Order: sequence, then C-alpha cells, then structure tokens
Amino acid sequence: MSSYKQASEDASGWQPRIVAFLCNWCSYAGADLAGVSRFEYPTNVRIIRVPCSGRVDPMFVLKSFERGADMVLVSGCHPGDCHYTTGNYHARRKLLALREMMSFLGIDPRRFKMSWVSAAEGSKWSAVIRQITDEARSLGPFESFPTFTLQEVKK
Amino acid sequence: MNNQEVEVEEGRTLLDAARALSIEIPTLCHHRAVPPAGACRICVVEVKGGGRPGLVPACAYPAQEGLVIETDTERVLASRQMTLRLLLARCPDSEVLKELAERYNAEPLPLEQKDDKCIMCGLCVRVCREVIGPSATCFTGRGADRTVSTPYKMLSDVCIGCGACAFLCPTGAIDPAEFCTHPLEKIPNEFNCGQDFRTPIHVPFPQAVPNKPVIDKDNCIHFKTGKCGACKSICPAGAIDYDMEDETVEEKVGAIIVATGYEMIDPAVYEEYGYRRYPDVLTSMEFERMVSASGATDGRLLRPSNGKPPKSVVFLQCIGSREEKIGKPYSSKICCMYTAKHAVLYKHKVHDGQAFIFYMDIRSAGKNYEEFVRRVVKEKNVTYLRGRVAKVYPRGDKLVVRGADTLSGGQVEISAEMVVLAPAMIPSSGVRELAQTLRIGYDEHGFLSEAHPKLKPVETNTAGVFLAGACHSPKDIPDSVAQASAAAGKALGLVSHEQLTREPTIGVVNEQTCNGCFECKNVCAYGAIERKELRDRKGQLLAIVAHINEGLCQGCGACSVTCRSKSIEVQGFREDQLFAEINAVSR
Amino acid sequence: MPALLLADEIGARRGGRDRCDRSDDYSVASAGRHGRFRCSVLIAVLGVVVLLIVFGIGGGTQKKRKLKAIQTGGPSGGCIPESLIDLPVDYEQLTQSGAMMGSGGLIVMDERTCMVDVARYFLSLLVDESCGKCTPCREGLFQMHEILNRIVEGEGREGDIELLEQLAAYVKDSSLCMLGGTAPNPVLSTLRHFRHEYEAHIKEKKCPAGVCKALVQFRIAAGDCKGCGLCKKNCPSNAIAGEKKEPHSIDASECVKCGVCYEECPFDAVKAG
Amino acid sequence: MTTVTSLTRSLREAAAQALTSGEAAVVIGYELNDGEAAAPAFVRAPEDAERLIFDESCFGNLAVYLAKEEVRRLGKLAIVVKGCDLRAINVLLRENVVSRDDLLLIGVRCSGVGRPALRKCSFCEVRDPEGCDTVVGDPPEPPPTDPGKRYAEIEAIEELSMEERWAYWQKQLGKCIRCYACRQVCPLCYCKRCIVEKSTPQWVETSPHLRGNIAWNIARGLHLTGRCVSCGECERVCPMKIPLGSLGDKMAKLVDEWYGFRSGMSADEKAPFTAWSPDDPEPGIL
Repeated sequence: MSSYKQASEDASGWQPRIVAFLCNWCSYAGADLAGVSRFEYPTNVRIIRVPCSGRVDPMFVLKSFERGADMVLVSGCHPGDCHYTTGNYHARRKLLALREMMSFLGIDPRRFKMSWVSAAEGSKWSAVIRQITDEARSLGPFESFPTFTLQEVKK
Repeated sequence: MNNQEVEVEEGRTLLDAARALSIEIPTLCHHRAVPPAGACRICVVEVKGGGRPGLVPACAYPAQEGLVIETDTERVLASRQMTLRLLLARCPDSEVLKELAERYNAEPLPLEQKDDKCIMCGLCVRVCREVIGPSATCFTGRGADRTVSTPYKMLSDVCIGCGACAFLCPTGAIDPAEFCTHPLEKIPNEFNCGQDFRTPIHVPFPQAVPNKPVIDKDNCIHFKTGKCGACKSICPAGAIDYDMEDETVEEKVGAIIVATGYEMIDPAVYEEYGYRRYPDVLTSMEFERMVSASGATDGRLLRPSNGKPPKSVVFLQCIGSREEKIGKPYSSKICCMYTAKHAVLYKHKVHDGQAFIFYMDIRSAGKNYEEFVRRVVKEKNVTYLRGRVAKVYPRGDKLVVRGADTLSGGQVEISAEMVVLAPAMIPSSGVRELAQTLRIGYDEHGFLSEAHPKLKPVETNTAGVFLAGACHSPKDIPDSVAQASAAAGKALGLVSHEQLTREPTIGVVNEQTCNGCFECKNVCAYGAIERKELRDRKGQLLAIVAHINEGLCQGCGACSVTCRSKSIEVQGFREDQLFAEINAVSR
Repeated sequence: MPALLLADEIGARRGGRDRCDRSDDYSVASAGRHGRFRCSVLIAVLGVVVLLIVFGIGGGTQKKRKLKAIQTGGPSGGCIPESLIDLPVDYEQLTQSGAMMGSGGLIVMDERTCMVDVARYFLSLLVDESCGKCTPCREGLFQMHEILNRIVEGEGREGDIELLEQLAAYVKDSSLCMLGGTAPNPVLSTLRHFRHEYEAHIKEKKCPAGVCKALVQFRIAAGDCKGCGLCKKNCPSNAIAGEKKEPHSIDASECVKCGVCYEECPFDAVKAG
Repeated sequence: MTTVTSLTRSLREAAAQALTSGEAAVVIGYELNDGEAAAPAFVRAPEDAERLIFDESCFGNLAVYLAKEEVRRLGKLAIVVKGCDLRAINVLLRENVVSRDDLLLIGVRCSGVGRPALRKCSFCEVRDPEGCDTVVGDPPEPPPTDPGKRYAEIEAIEELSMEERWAYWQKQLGKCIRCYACRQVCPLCYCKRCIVEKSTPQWVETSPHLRGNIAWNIARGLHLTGRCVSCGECERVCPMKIPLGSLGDKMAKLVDEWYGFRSGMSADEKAPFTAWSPDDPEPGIL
C-alpha cells in the first residue's frame, strides 16, 4: 500500500497508476531482467503476474479501471513465442476487441495498452513503461471513467 | 564313420553325417540349397561295410543304418588328388582349386592343360532349374565337349536375371548379364548418394541398428514377379520370410523423444551453381561419402566426369542458408566446420591439390573450432575467400568458378576440377505432420519449437515430448549428442517415478455451471479438454460437460477466459485471487 | 569267313551258369586291319571256347595270318591275347582275363594289328560316349585319350604308361556310372597283355605291327617280291617303282604310308617296321 | 381473423405432417396475437397446427426457446425458422446447445417482417433459409437495398468524436434498469449461470448505475462477439429503448473486418474468439 501512496501523494501531487498484467514466461521475466540489468523505469506500474497473456480476461481490465487504474497494460510473449504456443494469439483477439469496444463507447482506448516483451527484452520493458507512464501523465487522471469512490468503499 | 558312431535323420546324406561329426569333406558341386549331383567327385568317401564297397560321393549318398564309412583312406585321397589335378588341368586359374590342391597336396601331373573357368559343377544349371525355375541355363554337348550354356546358345528371355547362378558359381565362371536379354537393372545405393549400386537385399548403411539386411520390395524380383526366391532357399539361417508385412506397432509410453534429424536443400534450385548439370559439382554429402573409406570409391576422391583425382577443389558455403530469396534466412551452423574438415581431407587425398573455400562468415564458435579453422588456413594453406559465387560454368574439362572476394574487393575466377556445395540444413520432410500429431510447435521452416528458449530447451509445449538434434535447429554432432542426453535424462526423470508430479496450477471445471459448449476445447493448445457425461444415480444422462485432463493441462488459462459462464478456474490464478490483486493494486 | 550267331538261352540255362538271364547274341568279326571288317553273326552256346568260334566256326584269320588278339564286349570291353585262345566264352572267364561279355561282340585281330592303336581307337569312341557329368569320366578319359594319341604319334614320353595306369585306375574307381567304370578296360587289358607294344612305341619309337604311321617305314623284300606290280598299280603317290617280274622298290621320300601295298601284296613281300 | 395465406397454409401442413409422422413432439411457431408481434406457439397436436401463422408480425426469434430446459423437456423439437433465425440456430448447433438430429427445421421463405419492415430486413441475405428439413413459401423477393447498409447505424456513431460518443453512451447506458430482458430474449444468452450472477468474484456489479451498466454491456458485447447474429431482439424488447443492437453490430463489424468472419453462416465454423492466425491485425500493440 505504502508504495502507491507515495506514488500518488508526493510533492508533485498526482501520479498515474498503471496496472500491468505480465505473462509469467516472457514479460515477467523481461521485467525481472530489467531489474537485474539495472534498467531504470517509473515506479507507477503495478505488476500482476499471470501464467499467460491469454489468461487475462477483459473483465480484469475493466475491473482495474473501475478500481481506479489510470492505465492498464497487458504484456506477453511475442507472437509465435508463447510458452503455451497460442495464448498470446487468443489474448490479442479478445483484448483488442475490448479496446475497440471501449473506443466505440467513448472510453479512451489509450488507457489500455498491450505489448510484446520477451524474457530477453529488459531494455524494451523499461522503455515501454517509460513511454506509457509519460502518456498516462499527459492524459491525466482517468476521471471520465466511473470509478469506485472511497465513500462507496465505506458504505 | 571313421570309427565314430553318428546318427542323422532319415534322408540325410553322408556329407551331413560327416559335418555332424565335423569331419571335413571338400565339396565343389554341392550346395545345401540345391539338390545334390555327385558330379565333381571331390567329396568321395569309401564305403567299407554295410553297403556295396567302393568310393561314393558323400554329397549324394544317403546315410543308411550300419554303413561303415572311411573319409580319409589312401584310396579316397588318391581319388581326390586326381580329381583336383584333372580339374586344375582344366581350369589352371581357379583359386578354389589351387587352394584345395594345396590342402590335399595334389602335386600336378604332366596332363593336357586347358584354359577354362567352368569346372562343370553344374550348380548354375541346377539352381536355375530346381530352385529358381526358369531353366535358363543348361549343359550342351557331351563328354569332353560338355559346356554350360543356354538352350541353342541363344540369349535367354526366360532368365529373370536373379543372378543366383553367379552367386553359387565356385569359380566365378558365369555372369547372367552375358546371356540374359534383360539383366537386373542396377539400384543406386542411397547411402552413398547413388555413387555405387546395391542389391535388392541390402544393409541400409554400415552400423545400421539393427545391422541386418532388408529386402527392398520395390526392386525384389520375387515381389515383382513372384519368381526367384533364391535368398530364401540359400539362407542357411532360414531367416527370409516373404509373408512378413510392415506393421504398425502400438505402444503405451510415458515419454516421447523426437529426433527426426534433417535433410539438405536441393542445390539445383540455384541454377548458377550448375548442380546436376555438371558432374563435377557435388554436394558436401556426396563429397563426404566419396572420401569415406566405406564409400563407393573406397575413399578415393575421383572426379565423376573422368575418374581422375581433382587437382583443385572449390568449396562453396551457405548454399541456401542465410539467403532469403529462395533459401533459408538462418545459418546452417555446421557447414563452416565440415567444409574446413573436407578441405583437410582433400589435402590428405591429393597432396599437391589446391583447395578454395568461399564463405560469408566463418562461424567457428565451439570448443577448439576456431583453432581448427586457423590450422586449416595456416598449415593446410587452404585459401579462404569471403564472398558469394556468382556463377559456375564449364571450360574445357574444368569448371570455372566466378565470384566476388569482398575482402580484396575484386572479382575472382578460379578454374576448378571439382566444386563442392554446402547446402542448407532443412527439417526432415513430414515433420510438420508429426508435430501436429504430437501437438508441439514448429517454426515457419518446420524446425520444432522448444518449450522455452532458455528455461526449457529440450522440452516441448506438450508434457512428455522432448526434442533431440537437428529436428530442433541446425546442430553439429556434439550439440546433438548433448541435447539427446538431456532429452533422455528428462524422459527418464519423467518415467522413473511411481506417480506423475505436475505443477498444480491447472484448470478445473465447475461442472454445475458448465454449458458444455466446448469453446474451451478450441482454444486449448494441449487437447486437455475432454467430454464428461454427468449422470444421476439411475445412470440418466444429465449433461455433457468439459473435463480437464490433469496430465495434459499446462495451466495457461485460455479456456478460463474463453468460458462465458466463468466455469473454469486456473488453480493458483483463480479469479477471486486475481480479483483481490486487482483491487489491491488499482486503488 | 562264314558268320555265326549263338543265342542259346536254353543251352545257357542248361549249362546252369549264373547271371545268364538273357539271350547272348554274339557277333564275330575277323579283321585284317580294323576298319576293313569282314563281319558275320553267329550263335554259340555259352562256354564254347574262343578257338572254336574263331577257327572252327569263324574260319580263322585272313590269309591265315598269325592270330594276335581277340577283343570282346564292345568298346569298353577288353582284349585277350592269342595265348588264351582256349578260354571258354562266359562272363566270369572273360572278366577275369580283363575282357568282358558286354555287348557280346568279338573281334579277331591278327599280327597286323597295333594294340596301342586299338586302345586309342576304342577310347576315342568312349570319350564321345561319356555324358560328361562326372569329372573322372569326362576329364580322365579325355586325358587318357590325349596320351594315347601322342603315343601313336610317336611322341610318347617316359612315364606315360604309368600315368595311363594311374588315370585308368582312377576313372574306373571314381566314376559316377558304369560307363566310366569300364571305359578304361581297352587300355588296361592291352597294357596287361601287350605292354611291350606300348614300350616299343615310347622307347624305340616303333610300331611293331606297322600300323602307327608316324612310326613305320615300308620296304619291299626283294626276295619275296615276284614283281606282280599290284602294289605299284595301287600306290596313290606313285612311290613304287620296278619292272614287271622284277623286284619292286619304294621311294621313301614319296611314300605317304597309306599301307595299300602292305595290304595288297599277295606274297607279303611288303614289310613294315 | 384475416384470410389464410398460402404460406401459412403450407406451413400448417408441414407442421401437422411433422407431428403426425412423429418426427417432432412439438412445433414451435407463431400464432396470432393482439399485440404488434405474433406470439410464440407450441403446437403439440396435429389439429392444433391450425393455430400457426406466418406473416409480417412474426419477427420474434424463436431460436431462443431451443436452449430453455422446460422446452427441451417437451421432446423432439420442430421449429419454424426464418433465414435470420437460422443463423442463431447455427451458432447453437456449433455450441452443442442442440444437436441437429433432435431438431426438425421448418424453414419459411421470408420477404421481410415487421410493419414497417425491420432495418435488418432491408439488407437481409438469408431470405431463403438453407439446410432446413422442409422449406415453405414462394421464392422471396430480393432485399430492397444493398448489404452496404449493414453497419450504417454504427458507422454514424463512429463518426462522432470520442467525447461525443462517451456522452451518448453515458446517456444511453445510464438508463439501464438491469431487467436483463435483453439477456432473456437473446437466443445466444443461454448460460446456466450468467456472469452477472457470479458473485465470487463479482466482475459485474448488479445495481443499476453507470459503472455496473458499462461492465454489463461490455461483458455482454464481448460474449456475443462473433456470435451475435444481429436479430435485433435485445433492442426490440429493451424497456428503456437502449440501442443495444449497435453494440452487437459493432462487434460483428469488427470480426467481419479483421477476421473476415460472419457469425451463424454455418454450423461448423470456429468462433473468432476460439480461433487465431499468426498474422491477425494488432494495431497499437507495443
């Protein structure tokens, strides 16, 4: 908890909150590699490890927004490299459909990102996070989306 | 016999009896596959009692109750000696006879010398008539004029060219090709890249496992015409069985190791190198077979065009590798090293020969590899030229290799007597079908995909299926052996346990809510989804629902996401768990 | 010479001799020189002595020449010498003497017959008769025939006789069928009774009977020649000269050794040797 | 009681035939109704076949009943289908909800339903139902306008700016009272347990406020992606008149454009969410 408080309540005021779903075999290992390789990247990203990008249900993304995420990232193995052969292909179809649906409803699709980061791409990982964090900053808080308010939580 | 009691079954001959006692009796006109003739008389033995006394041919004389036989009396010896002398006088060059005469010290007599090869044993005639059937050969003339021939000494069209006569002939006096209107067409020896020929019965290659001969049905006279059958009657072990059928053997196994190896791309697709158009353009494999001691030329390196050793050889690497247009983008990995080896072999065979190697880059990563290449360059002074070859074309009886030397930046033209191409390694044909059967991945070239490039280089995405060797990617022998050992180890690790231990993170179906639409089945890469019938106590079918095979499921969760009624959970990544995570990190 | 044929089965049976289960046709030919037979067929009872057949029934030799040998039993039969003239004709006796009953043929030969040549002649028949299946008969007879040829050609060598004997014994012993088993007989029997003739051929290079042309010289004994001119008239190469009623002579350089004079001379004035 | 059309007559004959022959235990069809829409009829005796009708009022999609337990229990089903209904049945067949062997399809050649004709009829391509056991009616007239119109409605929405779209949908989805009529009438919403009924975890909030409504309609939209046959029933029955059809159409357009897939055209195709290709479009993936 403390980390995100710090992220959201430091001197400069607001900080974007990014929820990232990483596949266990490529992107999670890539993020790991970024760490051990001492690549720097913003601390705004919160990582949820899933076995495969194909495990990410559009509902997870929606729920993240509902709970206040400013941006959601789903990252998996490059097409063809999926540890489960086809998981990322399925993820690609379902999650891009979600993004299309969002944009059709007028929910800013830029809030939802996907990327392919392999276990060897530590540098790419940090680059992706830097890029989307900057974008999230420029987009500002995702206020348009009806999120949970603390009052509601209390109720 | 020779004062030893011996019993043989009814109808066996004295020769059989002798052999039962391992008494050595020479034979010329006898073969177990062919009815005896008693013609050559070399096998005579002496009947001392129990029958009409005198010399009888052991090969034809039936063993009888109470016969008393001597096999090495003066009389017998004298007879054999004279037989040998006479036959030698007839065929002075026969090795068999010389050798026998030696053994029975039949010193020559002043006899009229003939110069014949045939000793008139008649095996050829008998095997053709009694065993094979067509009676293509026969005796003509009588007495001293008797000869083996075809009826009316005409070319025979009944001869099926089986060659049994030549096979049995003790003196190599007969060759069916001489009298058969349609002698055996020759079968190229696949293992030697067609550089020599093989018989329909052949051992696929030296050190084949099992190292046993096989019958090549398509070329076997028996299977083609129903005739012949020589091998069956000649095989002393009785091992030939024509009724054997290829059979599909079904085995329940705990692990599968795929080691389907590789093939080579056909260099003929590159017109410019003139493979198949010019006989002196070989593939590296053909070169390898030719310089191999067990090859068609017994290791002598000869130009196919004129059978002379080539004074200069140009090796071209990367034929079809690292070439995207018609070839393959990847490096075949092994060519650099074996080409260097071939260059050395060539230098060993042709000392004053010149070797040139056209390469793109020398990929000599591997223990002592770089050192080896350096040695080839320095000590064997093989000329390495960096660049591609534009054209190979004939000039006179030589080949001109024109290409670029990118280091000197100029065109080079080399007049070569032999050109050796190093074609790209490609996966064995049919490997895609196999991969689909085993539900394992493969790349666009057909190389099988490992489960993970770093963490699982031997496993595949299907549990229990492992990879070894070039089916996975171009590999040299040490790499293949290493991977094979790893695969074997993995397989043993899998089957050496009482129970199969698996990651617990697999899918489970909520059978109450499953719609049975089996959309999950479509997204499962492992075929782990099975149909399960739910029945009540009376056995009434209630519903057909999905069931996940714990052995096959890898826990990717694609099914869970595809399921609209949310009836599949992935243990360890359950929805409530992820939900909690999302709640925690999003707020 | 009158011919006679004996086929007295009853007689044979009466004679009670074993192995006599067929009629024994017996033909006799008296030869001055073989090739020019006077043939006849006669019947004789088994056991009748050769003498009786040859002289009694057969009427003896041409020109009363000296009887030399009798060959019986066909090509693979054997020769018995004049000394055995009172041998009774039956299976056992003939076989013991080195001849055989065989086909029942009986050939009478006078002093003008060369026994080596006779053996060679019969062997030449047998070499053709051989089927050629087994080595001894095929190769053995061939070799024996070769040897005999060279002997009559006057090229006989030391040891040929022994070689012949060796081969003959082998062929007899090792052959597949009885053709090979008996084929050496002509050689063996002649060697047995007329070895000296072989030796004469090989050592002295002479053919005592004056048959083997390579070894013979013809001359006319002036004493006996009455100058009848018959030889001169018949000589194909006009090698004989001489006036009527005068002794004739042969020009050896012209003589082709055809032996016509030797045959025709009514006074046996032409001598061979 | 209007005069009986020849179409209705042959329909009744087919139904009666099916029942007498025992090919079906019940025929699901339409019968006269005082409302604008014909009522569904479950005819179980040949003589009752007389109740059946077919005219412009028969725009209801009867396929919805095939998935319902209580209907299945009636025995072997015969069903009156328009070409458009058949598309829904194809999806049901693919998803093993019904098996073709337990189903007798009485197809009706249809020249458009609804007074005035429904929008979907204006570019209908399936007026002549294919693969039915029996087909009744005369060859239908070709659709008046071209299929290019198919996505006209949503294209209009796509024209709008993101903010405008958001405003529009906030208004529309804000109205939702979560009666789930859309779900009940949808022939493809047959889940034994709908995702909204799943409480652990509760992916979709059930109370009628914008957040839950967005979640529900997105969830439904995605669940119908590659399945929705645009029968328009959800929109028709929505008490709040929310343009639900355009959500289905949007997804239909997507799979059509990206994966060249039109749902319900045959019973043995793979739904786009259960298929994949290495070269699927992936705009904006980093």
